[in-house]
Amino acid sequence: MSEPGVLGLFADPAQAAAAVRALHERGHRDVRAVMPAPFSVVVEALGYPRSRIDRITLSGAATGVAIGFAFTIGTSIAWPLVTGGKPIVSIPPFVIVAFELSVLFGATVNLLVMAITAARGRRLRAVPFDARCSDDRVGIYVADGDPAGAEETLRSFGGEEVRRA
Amino acid sequence: MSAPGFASIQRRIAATLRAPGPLHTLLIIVAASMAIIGGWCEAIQIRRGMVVSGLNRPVGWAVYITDFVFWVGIAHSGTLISAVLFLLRARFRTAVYRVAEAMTVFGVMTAGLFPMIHLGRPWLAYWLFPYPNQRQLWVNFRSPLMWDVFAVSTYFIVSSIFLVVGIVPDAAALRDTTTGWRRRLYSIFAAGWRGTDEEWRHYLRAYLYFAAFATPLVFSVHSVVSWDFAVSILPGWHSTIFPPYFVAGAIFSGMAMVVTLLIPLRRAFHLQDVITPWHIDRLARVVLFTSLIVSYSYALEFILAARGGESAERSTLWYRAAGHYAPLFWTMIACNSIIPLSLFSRRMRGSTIGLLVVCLLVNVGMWLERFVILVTSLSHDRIPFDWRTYAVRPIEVGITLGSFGWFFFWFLLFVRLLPSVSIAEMKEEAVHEVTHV
Amino acid sequence: MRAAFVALLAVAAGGCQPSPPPPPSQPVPFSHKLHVGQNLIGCGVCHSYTARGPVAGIPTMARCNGCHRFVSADKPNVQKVNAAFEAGKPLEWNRVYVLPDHVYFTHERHIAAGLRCQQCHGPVEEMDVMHQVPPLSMGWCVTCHRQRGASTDCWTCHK
Amino acid sequence: MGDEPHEGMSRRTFLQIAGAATAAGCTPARHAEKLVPYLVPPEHIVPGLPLFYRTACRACDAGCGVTARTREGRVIKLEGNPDDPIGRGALCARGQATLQALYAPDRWKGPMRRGGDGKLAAVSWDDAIAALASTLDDERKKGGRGIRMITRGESGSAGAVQKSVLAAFGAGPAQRLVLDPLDAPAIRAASKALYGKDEMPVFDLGAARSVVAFGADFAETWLSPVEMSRQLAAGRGRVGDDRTRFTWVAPRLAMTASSADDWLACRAGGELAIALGLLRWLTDPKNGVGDLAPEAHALAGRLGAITTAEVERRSGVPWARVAALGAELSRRRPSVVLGPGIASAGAAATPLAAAIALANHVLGNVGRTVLYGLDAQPDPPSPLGQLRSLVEEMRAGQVRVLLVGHADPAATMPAELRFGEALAKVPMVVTFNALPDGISERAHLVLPDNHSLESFGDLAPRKGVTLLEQPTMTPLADTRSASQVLLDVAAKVGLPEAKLPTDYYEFVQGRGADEAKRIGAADPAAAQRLASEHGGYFSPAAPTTVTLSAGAAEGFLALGAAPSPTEGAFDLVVFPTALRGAGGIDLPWLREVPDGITTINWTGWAEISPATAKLLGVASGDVVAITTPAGRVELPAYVWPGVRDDAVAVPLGGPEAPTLLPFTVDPVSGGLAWRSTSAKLTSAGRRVELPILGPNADEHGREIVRTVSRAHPSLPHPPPPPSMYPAPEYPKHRWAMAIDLDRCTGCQACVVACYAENNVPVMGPEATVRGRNMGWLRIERYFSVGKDGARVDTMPMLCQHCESAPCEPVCPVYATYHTGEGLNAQVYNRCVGTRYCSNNCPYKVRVFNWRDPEFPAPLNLQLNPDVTVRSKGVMEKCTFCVQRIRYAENLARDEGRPVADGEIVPACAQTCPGQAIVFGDAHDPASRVSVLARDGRGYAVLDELNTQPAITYLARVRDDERPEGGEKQPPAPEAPRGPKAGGR
Repeated sequence: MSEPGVLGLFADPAQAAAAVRALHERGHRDVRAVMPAPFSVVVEALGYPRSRIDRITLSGAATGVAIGFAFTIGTSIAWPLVTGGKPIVSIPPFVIVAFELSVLFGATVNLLVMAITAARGRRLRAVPFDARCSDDRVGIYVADGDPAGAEETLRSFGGEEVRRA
Repeated sequence: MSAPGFASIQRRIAATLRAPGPLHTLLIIVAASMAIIGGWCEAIQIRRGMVVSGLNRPVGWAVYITDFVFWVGIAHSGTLISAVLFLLRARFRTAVYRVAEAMTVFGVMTAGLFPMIHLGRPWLAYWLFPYPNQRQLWVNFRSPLMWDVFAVSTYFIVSSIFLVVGIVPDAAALRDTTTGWRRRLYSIFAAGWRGTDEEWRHYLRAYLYFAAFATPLVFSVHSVVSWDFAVSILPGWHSTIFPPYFVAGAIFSGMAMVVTLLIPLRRAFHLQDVITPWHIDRLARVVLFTSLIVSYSYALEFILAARGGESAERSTLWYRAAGHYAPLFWTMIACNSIIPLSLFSRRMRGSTIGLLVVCLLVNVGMWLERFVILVTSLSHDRIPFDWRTYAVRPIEVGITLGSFGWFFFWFLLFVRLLPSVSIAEMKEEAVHEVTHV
Repeated sequence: MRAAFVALLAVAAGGCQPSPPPPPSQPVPFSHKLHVGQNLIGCGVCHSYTARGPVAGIPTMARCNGCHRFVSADKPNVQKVNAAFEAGKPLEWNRVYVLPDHVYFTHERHIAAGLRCQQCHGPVEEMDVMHQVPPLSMGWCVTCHRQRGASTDCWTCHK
Repeated sequence: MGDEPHEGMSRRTFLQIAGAATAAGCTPARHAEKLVPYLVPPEHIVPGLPLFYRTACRACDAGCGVTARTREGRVIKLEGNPDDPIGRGALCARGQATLQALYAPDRWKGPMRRGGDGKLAAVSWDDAIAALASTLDDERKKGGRGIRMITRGESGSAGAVQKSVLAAFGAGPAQRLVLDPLDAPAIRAASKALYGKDEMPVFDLGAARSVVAFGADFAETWLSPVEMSRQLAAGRGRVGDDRTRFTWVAPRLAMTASSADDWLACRAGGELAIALGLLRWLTDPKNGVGDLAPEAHALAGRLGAITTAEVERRSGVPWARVAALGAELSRRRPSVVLGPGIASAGAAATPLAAAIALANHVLGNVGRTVLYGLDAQPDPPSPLGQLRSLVEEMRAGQVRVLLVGHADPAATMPAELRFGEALAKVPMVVTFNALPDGISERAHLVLPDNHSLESFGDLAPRKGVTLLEQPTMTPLADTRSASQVLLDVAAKVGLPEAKLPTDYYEFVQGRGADEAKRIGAADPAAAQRLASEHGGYFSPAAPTTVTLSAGAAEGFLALGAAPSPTEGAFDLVVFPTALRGAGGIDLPWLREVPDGITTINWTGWAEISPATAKLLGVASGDVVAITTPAGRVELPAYVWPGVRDDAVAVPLGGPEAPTLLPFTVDPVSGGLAWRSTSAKLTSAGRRVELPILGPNADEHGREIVRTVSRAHPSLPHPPPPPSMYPAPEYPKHRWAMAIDLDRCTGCQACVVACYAENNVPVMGPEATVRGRNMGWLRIERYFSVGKDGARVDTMPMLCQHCESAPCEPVCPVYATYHTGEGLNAQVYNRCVGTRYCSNNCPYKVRVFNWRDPEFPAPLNLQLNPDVTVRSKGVMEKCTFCVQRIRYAENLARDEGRPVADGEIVPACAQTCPGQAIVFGDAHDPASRVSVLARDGRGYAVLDELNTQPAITYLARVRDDERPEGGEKQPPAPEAPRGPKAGGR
């Protein structure tokens, strides 16, 4: 953090959203929020694009399918034992295993990707800590532009305890 | 807007964590003791062999597999409520999904014990997992039990992830308002969560995908469990309707269990205005709906047997309804098909005590359902010479009660340590109501 | 595909191959090196059932005595053996190669297949103290069966 | 035999949890195992390979040869001797189980003497022999009249030694009592009266086209069960009109009668009326039966006095059925009429036996199916009147020394005799019995005899057959041959004038040499060597012709006084069974393997009909009290339609039947009147859990046992359904089995063979109550009630080795799979015990180890080292005796040839007296099993499931066609057929 930004706390997410919109109008590009719940009004006001981590997640699921088939087919061939007169490579039951593995891999990859991207976001777009922001306040942090103007705008939308941090 | 809707939510929910009370402690001790007694019974069974059970030939599975299916069933509503209803945007989910998810995880944890308990050589249970070994042996992926291994362990992992991910923001909130060991505990669960917009952006997307994965998983798991029976050639098991029938039954029993847990919980923790009568009413409606599906399945089973033309199947179904286990069968019908009909009455749905009684009976009925399907089919197979009945022995009762102790131990510990209602989602819900209603 | 998977398995399981246990102590320090390596006595001379039956057979006390009545009869350890024979009390050797009870191994089939004793028992002619050389694990058996195209049916060895 | 039978290694002990620990870790668990070398290598023994000895079976007096399989100096299994003309390689359940008497944990370990404190204490053989010698010598000096001996029949050297030693001490032949509880002396008495020959005829059922048995349980205990089962089965192998028709006449349907085509359920004691009625119908000129013996005409006059009404009244069977039987016998020649069996032998057993013999005579069966002159009769059982007088003498103190050799009157004879009490009055009781029993309880000297498998000896069961008893192993304990002990006693006393041999072995060898000379061997020494290899001297012996003594028949042609009916009482029917025999012996296999009809094991029972059960208000498992003038017992009821409404049936082999029976003797033959009393029956008001293998005997129309009619012995064979799967490949063999249900008598010999071969553990009654019997092979039986009463269908049920086995794909760990030779394999050490395979097995032939098995020492020495002993938590099942398959394959491979058809014989098939089970390679279209699989009667059980079993069952043939009887003109008799050789 090269220079301090401005943090304002809001009790009402709607007011926080309004403040964000106003800040955007005033030319602040780097407006960040910290909040106890993903209030949709605030999220909409921030206007960030949708997360694309699902692509990695889905490729994880696809890997699960591939591993599922490779594993079941491979181990069946490695020591071929006939059971119930069925073929050594019995695809229908292997589909079940492949499906379960796709879910398992998908969910695990999803978790990992989420953990990595969230940690990355936390670091790259850090917001000064205020314990109330996980309780009942929405924090709006302006990291660029004119701090004084930002303070002014935050206060005008009902921001409490606007301060430089 | 002077008083935002979400300001008091955290304190109210956090209050549940700070009021253990002697009754709660006592319940935990009782549950732990039951679990220990169950473990002791299992130790006896391992030492002496399955001779201590009531199992025989032909009845190779009975109480343990009944317990397994029962607990897997219980585990079903959790993911259903949290994932399916999340995808369907059903609003009544918010207040109840955390309890349901916890129930899922602990239900699977309980269910997962039984495939090991029922083994003749449980010390070799790890052979059921495919791992590279010096014997160069693998497992048989054609066996439904192997599908079970994959389905149940996947289900356990995914539903645990789902539960823990949901707890992350709540833990962060609690971390910032507590001190001492609780703070350390919540710090672990919060995993560094700060609540920044960037975190929420990925979190929301990921959560959607968890839900998207969990939904087919829910249906697959109980379908796989039903295939344990359906792919066999035993009359009474070998039936194509089993997967939907079992999934419906699982949701039914799971919902009943959710209500069974929520009603005392909301009273004990004074959450009546968080988990409102409206929430309860919605749950009751789901119970009623799934009861109707299950009743339809019962009828269908008999109709298919009667019109299907296989005499052994007819004979088994007739035995189920009129044979040695007929009292259990009719108790099951009463609990699962007849008594839930009372939920058509709005007054019944409104009465917490009435609803609790109905749901408790549904739990009993659903346990009996699995028992009846298992035991009547096995004891009345194709070779009449080998027909033989089964009777429960004390060790099996001990292990079954132990499983309840195990489940409730974890559950009671959970409600004492972690928020049993989602704080973040309740906050969001509150704001949502304020801005849109 | 199959070969690749089998190879993968072998690698994966390689780290888990049991190591042979240390040799047990014996009532008499019998040296295979002396008997086989230096005096060039063939294995089947003493282990007389090797080519005939499942069990190779431990030399009878009479067999020991047969030679040692004349050979090295003055050495204390040999005297111990001769005394045991005369007293009618056979020596109790400690078993070096132990297979679990559920494994049905037959020497006869392996000898008939042209295996040399050393392929499983190691360089016996160099051993003063007999010790187990191969891991005697199932994977070890199966690997050789695969390499030589012998049966890998479970009931070949377990029944 | 080597001095050091301990080989010490390669003995498979239990698969312990240690085995599991082995698998758990990477390093196999080390248990300190010792290798103990032989001192001197025993001849012939190659460790790990079996060695076979031939000897004789002593379970009954039939005289079957035995092949004993030994491993490392231990007998592990008994099988029949294929060279022996009586057993022809088969052995019954009791014969096989005698192995467990050898390894009985409670066998006497050495001689014992009762001390001053009244307790038996171990004593040296020298002292024991000296004690007996001095006592006997005292008696000899008094003239020897105080000496008595009770023994089983000893037709060979042992009997000769006993007789000469007793004689040397002054005891005459009358002082030696030969006791055979299941003897049929009435037949001998009738032969004597009619033909002047005091002998037991030999029957050839194989040559007969009709068999009629008056309570003669020839597939269980009667005379020579193995031989007669085989002969009946030979007739069942013929198709169409040549198939033997079997009619059973008795108040109760015995297991033997499960093979019968027709049951004349006569009143207990009414058999005589039926036999005479039959004779009357046959000889009645009105019926125009052709080709009768010349004496028939003379008999007809006397038989006219027997009215049809009287026959009906006495027997409770409609005359039309008697007449129909007569018509059948007149048409189907030759036939054989058998009887009376134990269950039908009453005080009038001899008249019944005579009527039966006369029926055979007039039908021309004598010389064709009924053969005289073959009874070797060296040591026939004594009339039981002698036993009564012996007891009286004992009570009067006249018996001062009583020697008992392999007999226990206290356990096998009616309790009313109070033998035990009388025994207490004898100052010196000496027993040679091997196990503690009612005799040893009061014995002063216990001189345990070697088991037959540990001793030399010989037997002469019939002319032309001399069996050798040869030791198959060194004695387990400090026991001695009783014959040698007797000789030692005589030598101790020193009786040179008696010219007794000193060494029993040499005596037996000497007799063998005589036998070799007698049969005219060119080289007697070589013949003797050959005989010891073959297990005996087998030379053809021709039956002699007999003539009916004039007028002898007349005395037997009357019905006698009608029994006075007892109000509210039931006829007591006492019957022997294939497993329980006469009692007095308690071997685990015989207790564990269930009875063929009731499937009850371990306990006794009382059979009553459904009507009786209704009357008493009881069901199977409810205890009923049975009271006769002799005593009262309480037994659990078994309700089934195979017993008449006016009878209650109690099996022998426990204390119950001897308690209920009065000591009544047939005055002519001196045999025990088993059928002599009626009983009061009440409900005891309590219930026990019956150890019963198959509680349900109703097939519920599922056609598990299929039947075809005699006229159309073929089943429909629909084309096989299309398969989704590729046809399986069997590169070398595909092992398969065929089981002919028409040949199966339900005798359980196969089940015992399976127990012995495969180390199947004995679990006790509790396990059966709970449905945990461990048998790999079971005999299923189903009852049905037709218009002529109950029918029983039996079926051996074992793993079907299905090609599309439902058990295989459900196992998560591949513990069960299909081998390349078509076998359904079970790998015990891989099994984790999910029991899913058993649940999914439609035949329910898999058994689970509910607990660790127990083989109390030294019974563990019997364990087959080629088969793993399974531990708790493991599923197991029939393997088609894979160890035998591997053995034969290995042998063939060593010899560089293919396995021959019939070379591999699983234990069940090997021992089946009826040869109902055939095993072989289904790949070879010429193999016996392939031929049978193509038979029109062939079917697969539950074929609607398309499991494609490797076992083909051949349907039972129902012969319901009964010729019209009555007094009408029967059809002209068919041309009589010559006797046919038994076997196939």
